[in-house]
Amino acid sequence: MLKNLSKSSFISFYNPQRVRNLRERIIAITLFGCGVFSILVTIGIIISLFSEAIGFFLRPEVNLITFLTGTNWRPLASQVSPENFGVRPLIRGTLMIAVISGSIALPLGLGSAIYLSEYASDRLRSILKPSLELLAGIPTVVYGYFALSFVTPILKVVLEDQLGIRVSFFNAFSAAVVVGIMIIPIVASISEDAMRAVPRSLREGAYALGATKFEVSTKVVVPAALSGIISAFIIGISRAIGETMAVTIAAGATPRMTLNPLDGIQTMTAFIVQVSFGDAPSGSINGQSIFAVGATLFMMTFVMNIISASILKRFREVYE
Amino acid sequence: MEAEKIISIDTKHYKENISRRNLAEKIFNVILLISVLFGLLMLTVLIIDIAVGGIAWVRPELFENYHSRKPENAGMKSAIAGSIIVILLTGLFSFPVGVGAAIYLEEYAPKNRLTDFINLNINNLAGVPSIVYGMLGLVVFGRMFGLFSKDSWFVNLFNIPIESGATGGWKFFLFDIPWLEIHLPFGRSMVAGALTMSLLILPIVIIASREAIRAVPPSIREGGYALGTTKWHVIGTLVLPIAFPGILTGMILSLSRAIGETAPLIIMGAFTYVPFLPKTVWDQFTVIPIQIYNWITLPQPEYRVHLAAAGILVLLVILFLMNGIAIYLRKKFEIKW
Amino acid sequence: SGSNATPAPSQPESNQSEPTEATISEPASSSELAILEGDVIVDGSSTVFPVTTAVAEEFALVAPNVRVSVGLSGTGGGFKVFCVGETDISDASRPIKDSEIEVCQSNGIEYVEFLVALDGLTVMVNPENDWLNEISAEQLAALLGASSTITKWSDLDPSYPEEEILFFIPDPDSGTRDYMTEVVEGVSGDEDLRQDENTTFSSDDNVLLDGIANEKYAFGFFGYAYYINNKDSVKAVPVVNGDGNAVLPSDETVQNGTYNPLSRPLFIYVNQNSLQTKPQVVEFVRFFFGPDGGPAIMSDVGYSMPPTGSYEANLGLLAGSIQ
Amino acid sequence: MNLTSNIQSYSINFHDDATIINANQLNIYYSGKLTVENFNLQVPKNKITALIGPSGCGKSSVIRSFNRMNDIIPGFSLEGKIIYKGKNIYSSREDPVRIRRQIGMVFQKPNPFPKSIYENVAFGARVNKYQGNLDELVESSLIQAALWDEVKDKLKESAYALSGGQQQRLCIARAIAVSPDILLMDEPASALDPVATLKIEELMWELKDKYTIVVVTHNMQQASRVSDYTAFMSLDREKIEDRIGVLVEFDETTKLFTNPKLKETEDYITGRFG
Amino acid sequence: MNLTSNIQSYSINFHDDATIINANQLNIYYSGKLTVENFNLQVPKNKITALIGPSGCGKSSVIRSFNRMNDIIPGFSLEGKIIYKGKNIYSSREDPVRIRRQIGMVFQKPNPFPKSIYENVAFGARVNKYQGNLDELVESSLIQAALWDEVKDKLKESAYALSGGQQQRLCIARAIAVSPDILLMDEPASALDPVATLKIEELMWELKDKYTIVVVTHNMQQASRVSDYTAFMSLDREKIEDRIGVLVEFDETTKLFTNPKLKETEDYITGRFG
Ligand SMILES: Nc1ncnc2c1ncn2[C@@H]1O[C@H](COP(=O)(O)OP(=O)(O)OP(=O)(O)O)[C@@H](O)[C@H]1O
Ligand SMILES: Nc1ncnc2c1ncn2[C@@H]1O[C@H](COP(=O)(O)OP(=O)(O)OP(=O)(O)O)[C@@H](O)[C@H]1O
Ligand SMILES: [Mg+2]
Ligand SMILES: [Mg+2]
Repeated sequence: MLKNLSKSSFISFYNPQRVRNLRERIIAITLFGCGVFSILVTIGIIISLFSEAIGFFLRPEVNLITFLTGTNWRPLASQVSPENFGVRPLIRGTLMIAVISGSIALPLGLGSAIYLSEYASDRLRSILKPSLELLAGIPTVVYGYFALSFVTPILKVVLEDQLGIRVSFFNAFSAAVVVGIMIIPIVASISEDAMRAVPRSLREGAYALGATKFEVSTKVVVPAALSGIISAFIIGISRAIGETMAVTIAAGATPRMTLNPLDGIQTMTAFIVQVSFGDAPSGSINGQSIFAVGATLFMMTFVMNIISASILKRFREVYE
Repeated sequence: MEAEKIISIDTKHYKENISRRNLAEKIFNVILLISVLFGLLMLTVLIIDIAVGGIAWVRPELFENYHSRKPENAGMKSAIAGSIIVILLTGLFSFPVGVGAAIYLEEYAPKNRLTDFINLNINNLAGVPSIVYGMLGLVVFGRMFGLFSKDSWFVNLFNIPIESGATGGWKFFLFDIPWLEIHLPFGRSMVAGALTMSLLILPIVIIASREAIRAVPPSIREGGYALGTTKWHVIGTLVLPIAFPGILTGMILSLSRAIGETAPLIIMGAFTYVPFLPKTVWDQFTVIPIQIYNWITLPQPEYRVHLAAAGILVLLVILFLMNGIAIYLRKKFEIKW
Repeated sequence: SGSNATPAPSQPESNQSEPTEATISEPASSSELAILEGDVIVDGSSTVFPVTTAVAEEFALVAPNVRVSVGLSGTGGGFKVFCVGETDISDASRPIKDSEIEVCQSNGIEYVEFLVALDGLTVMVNPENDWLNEISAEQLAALLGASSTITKWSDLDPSYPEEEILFFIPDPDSGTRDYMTEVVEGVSGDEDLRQDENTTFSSDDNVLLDGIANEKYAFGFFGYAYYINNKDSVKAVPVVNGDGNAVLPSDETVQNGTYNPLSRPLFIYVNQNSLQTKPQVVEFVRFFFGPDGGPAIMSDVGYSMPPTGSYEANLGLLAGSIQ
Repeated sequence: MNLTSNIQSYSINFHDDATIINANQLNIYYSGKLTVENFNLQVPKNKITALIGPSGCGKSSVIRSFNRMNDIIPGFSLEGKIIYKGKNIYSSREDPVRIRRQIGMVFQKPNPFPKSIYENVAFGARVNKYQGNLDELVESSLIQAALWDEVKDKLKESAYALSGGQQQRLCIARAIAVSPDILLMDEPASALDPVATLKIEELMWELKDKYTIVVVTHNMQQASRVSDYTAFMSLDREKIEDRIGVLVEFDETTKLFTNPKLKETEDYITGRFG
Repeated sequence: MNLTSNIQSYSINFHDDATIINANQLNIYYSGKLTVENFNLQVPKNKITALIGPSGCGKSSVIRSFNRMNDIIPGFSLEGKIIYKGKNIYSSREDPVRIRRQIGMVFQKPNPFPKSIYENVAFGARVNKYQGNLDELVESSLIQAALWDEVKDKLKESAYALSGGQQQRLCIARAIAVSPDILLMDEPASALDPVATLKIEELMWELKDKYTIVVVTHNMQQASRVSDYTAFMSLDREKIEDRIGVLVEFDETTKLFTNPKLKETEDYITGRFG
């Protein structure tokens, strides 16, 4: 019954080795091009931001020192002078959003991550995690709208009407709350990945010594996943720093050196959007100022990304 | 002699405190549950808040009409069309490069400095704020560094046939065939918007595709090689077909991020009243989130409260659908190795 | 009649402009309109934006194949693209500035200016504000000028509450603000409006509206259109006009000029070259000033028609510039 | 009782030594699927009992039931009793956390925590609120695990800096530190090289004075070298498709290896299958 | 030659059978680290040669060198020659893709492609542009792999619907379908249950008429049951810390198991270490 497997049927099949190798080679080079493309994107970002930003700093009306140290941001004022170009109010506004949203999202995100990774059953987790991730997928315009139509009115009722604390209609806090809600899933998701990457054998080792689930989670899993968790925190914060529409809509448009989160502020991103409605063409000081701010923003997130990447890399090495 | 040094370990030293530890356990559990529920609660509140304002305004006019000065007539036909076309173009642009880069990094890249740098770079790009991509898009695609203005050295050098016009840019025709027309610079066209969005989602596409490719066990590749198969054949006939559902899932999720993005397109000038459907990809456009933002900024409460909410509902439904499809694909093609 | 701040429409600076198509000067019939095709690209002021879009909406009913897109870049932003020939029409809430004229000239762009509407700049406070019941130009200048030292209501009048004023002022790119600047400059010589920590700028009039509607001690101004749609949430302050009467903005007081000095003209600028080469632009502008255009939509969008006869003059101007 | 032809059942306490764990008619299920059926075993005190058998027959499942480690596996369930110190450890009044302190476990792959050597040994003492001198405890545990001399100068270094064999001994030290009665070891040497394996085997011999040891091993040579008693598990031949693990034979190691009662045992230990 | 005390070197062609693969002074490196040193082996044609030895001694490394499967591992490098059909397969003129078609491989874990049974078997033929009748090829390969009767009615079903043992036989069928000369098998049965293992062993016996088989196994019983020749590898005792794999002894299986020449071989096969 055995049919003969003729080896000769196989002899003729090959395209000549050279042709094949050439094809393999072309494919490899094309793919290499795709891989390197991302570097081009980064170069593109740097050129497009910095070429305009350098033009900005070369202007006689501004200088880098007062830009970085000045506390007044009035780029739209008709008299253009260095003391009107201090970016610190924008940075402070941005950081205020980042700090408040971070202090909401980090504990809640970490708590959610621990719950999902250590406590929830597989089925519950498979429902909870995507639902939570929906939060991250909702357009940020919606969050801005939500801040204005929901969070701020609540703040007004609770703080202003009940406690007599003045709450600006546009305020950093409302915007930060919704940004915080938005980044919970980012923090939760990355932390949870880090915690699930902790080998089960470590958990078993701890259980076998008579540890409770709480002790296993907090004393073994979280420390073991710590660098991943820190990196999740940094990514979440850097997301908050780059967030645009929610803060444009809800945080106000006043570049103000304040520490009161119930005041209106302006973030770097919101400033960029504000000027963009002026469609400032290349060359004008307004147009260039957004690139200077954009470059500052890029540098801030860039540094944070580098830090989180290096932490994450070290973390991965532990278990590989 | 070692044995003498042994100090007896005595069970009596252990005050296990089981009941107190179990209490801590319970409290901790509740705290964790609260933190998960907080997020979900917010999601629910948000959706209810929006649904209450908008559900009655999700009606045929919303899809059939363009924006109107009369709220009862207003719709977002052009924004829906704009979103769909921009998303399709974005997929078209980012898919080949993203998957190509993922294949390169997973299957070809040697372990060296360049590869490390590319990896770092991609992670980094994933964290760049979207508005920065908008600025990149404005300069690179929208204006093209001003290279194509009438008398730029570039235009003179290459003798580019530029036809001045009031279209937000210049165009030249390749071989006189209209569908090959390219407008330089890309200005406020859908092409410019989609290219910008492509760059924005590229790192996510790469990361997701890499995960899908990595999920194909090495044993499958070995099985392929052992039968006398070339590298590209192994990748093309074994790895990619298996990874494809995963890649597609990542692609859809990336696009669902792009469909909600507003800021980069605002920077590029897509905040425009567009009462017509685009004819070509070089037309001006607007997208759903910008239309929503536009309505939020109008004076009449019908726009601000109701139409904006209705628009948000439509956007959310699209998002849920895309997420749903992604989850479905993941489930359907999941392989138990 | 008309406020003194309204400049006469400038004459088109057409030196050559030879008609390229003979048919273009004749109004198109409805059947011709129905088959007319092409793009009309508009950009510019957010204040004029509602007028242009509303006209475009009506125009689409008679010329369904003409594609009118209207951008929103602010008056200044609009001129920046207009003066390099990227747009056919620029919406403006103030006349073109000399610096902008220069740019246009250097790029060989010629244009025609049309007065399309009047806007009553409305001074506004929170509905709970029961102390400010009228305001004079001098008070405006004192409050809003760049050199203003006023931070509390009591600084303006000791009988007012001793609370910080929160200012809500349109963005520098907007004509609304430029117009107020002119008024202030006329009184106190300040060349700019105040800019400090208590001042919120926005190109989004809703931000201003929301701010004033929600802050008891707010003060601000913006276009009549936003006020008329939100009469319940903010309180308009009557302005003492040149005759010494405190007048509230309304369709009537704006159009007949009694609401001064804060009623201002809104314009569109049309590229001369577009008028020569694009029949759809001509037809759109013609429609703008016809009975189904501006007059039909003006009250919907909350502006006032310019003084009687302006639209007829515009049509004449149009006919002149396409000869 | 549903015994099948190739499996023999044994009366309780057939051997002379005192029993410390008495597994009584265990049925083990994963997600409702029967995996080990009718398992009975009396683990003799202060002896080393080896559990051998082909892959997948349920050795790990059984040994992990002895200290309720399987509780953390979703879908696991168990019928029957495991009597330890006169009490059924599966009764609802028993707390698995306490049982696991008393019945320690060492795993196939060394799994030190990513902490210092010292902290690894001290971990169980800390969570269980050890009142004595921690340094002494760590030292004494490491001495017992025959690791002290190798690590005494680098207690603060990461446990990951140790070799695989050292890590495994560290895990044993860690388990000893909470002063358990019993040590369960699931293939403790199968990830180690021959030299490290020998060290672990020697260590087991030394530990059995103070602890009862139950060890799972794939390696029959190891079982015969190291254990006093051997339990041989296999799949139920009658229902081979269901892959149900059963205890085939339990006896003193020397007897089981030289003179097995059942043909199946003989086949396995002589390598005729498996 | 740098031979150490516990390793004996063998002259080429010490056995009577025709040699099909001749590995000559192989040194294998991973990322520059020497892993297998001075390995010499003549694989006899149409016989089954078993490769045994403790974990990590380099069995997989060696067998994977025989068809250049290691080429795809980054950091792998090799010194020495492997002569097959009179040519060194590592010479730059040889195409690894063709060599792998001629020298097939079966892996430890069954690795069918997530395709239908039919497509699994047909895969190699398709990519190699087989000119004959594909249906016949699939049928004949499955028959040789002793799987045809079990799957002939469900050729279009997913290969994953098969049991582990069936999957492994499918992988053998898949390897046979490209008509190789040699089949390399790296622990082909170690992930399978005893029954499936027996089937694979029987299959190997049947296949050796047509193919030369080299099989790595952990299981000495399996080696003694199934192979004609056995090569025993171990770690170089002199440099134990470096963990360098070496060939210790190579002989006819019966001889090696009954009468090993070296003490180390004897220790290993009697279970005294490993
Ligand atoms: N967590 C689990 N969920 C479902 N089934 C499981 C689980 N753990 C083990 N099993 C199944 O139970 C059976 C017995 O597994 P177990 O690990 O106890 O065997 P073993 O004898 O220890 O095998 P090995 O020698 O390979 O370690 C196997 O069929 C296995 O697939
Ligand atoms: N891809 C690789 N990169 C680096 N080192 C490797 C690689 N593969 C194997 N090694 C090392 O080479 C040595 C020999 O490994 P190999 O897998 O060949 O041994 P083996 O005898 O097959 O072991 P086992 O019986 O466990 O399969 C080991 O020390 C291993 O760590
Ligand atoms: Mg096991
Ligand atoms: Mg191996």
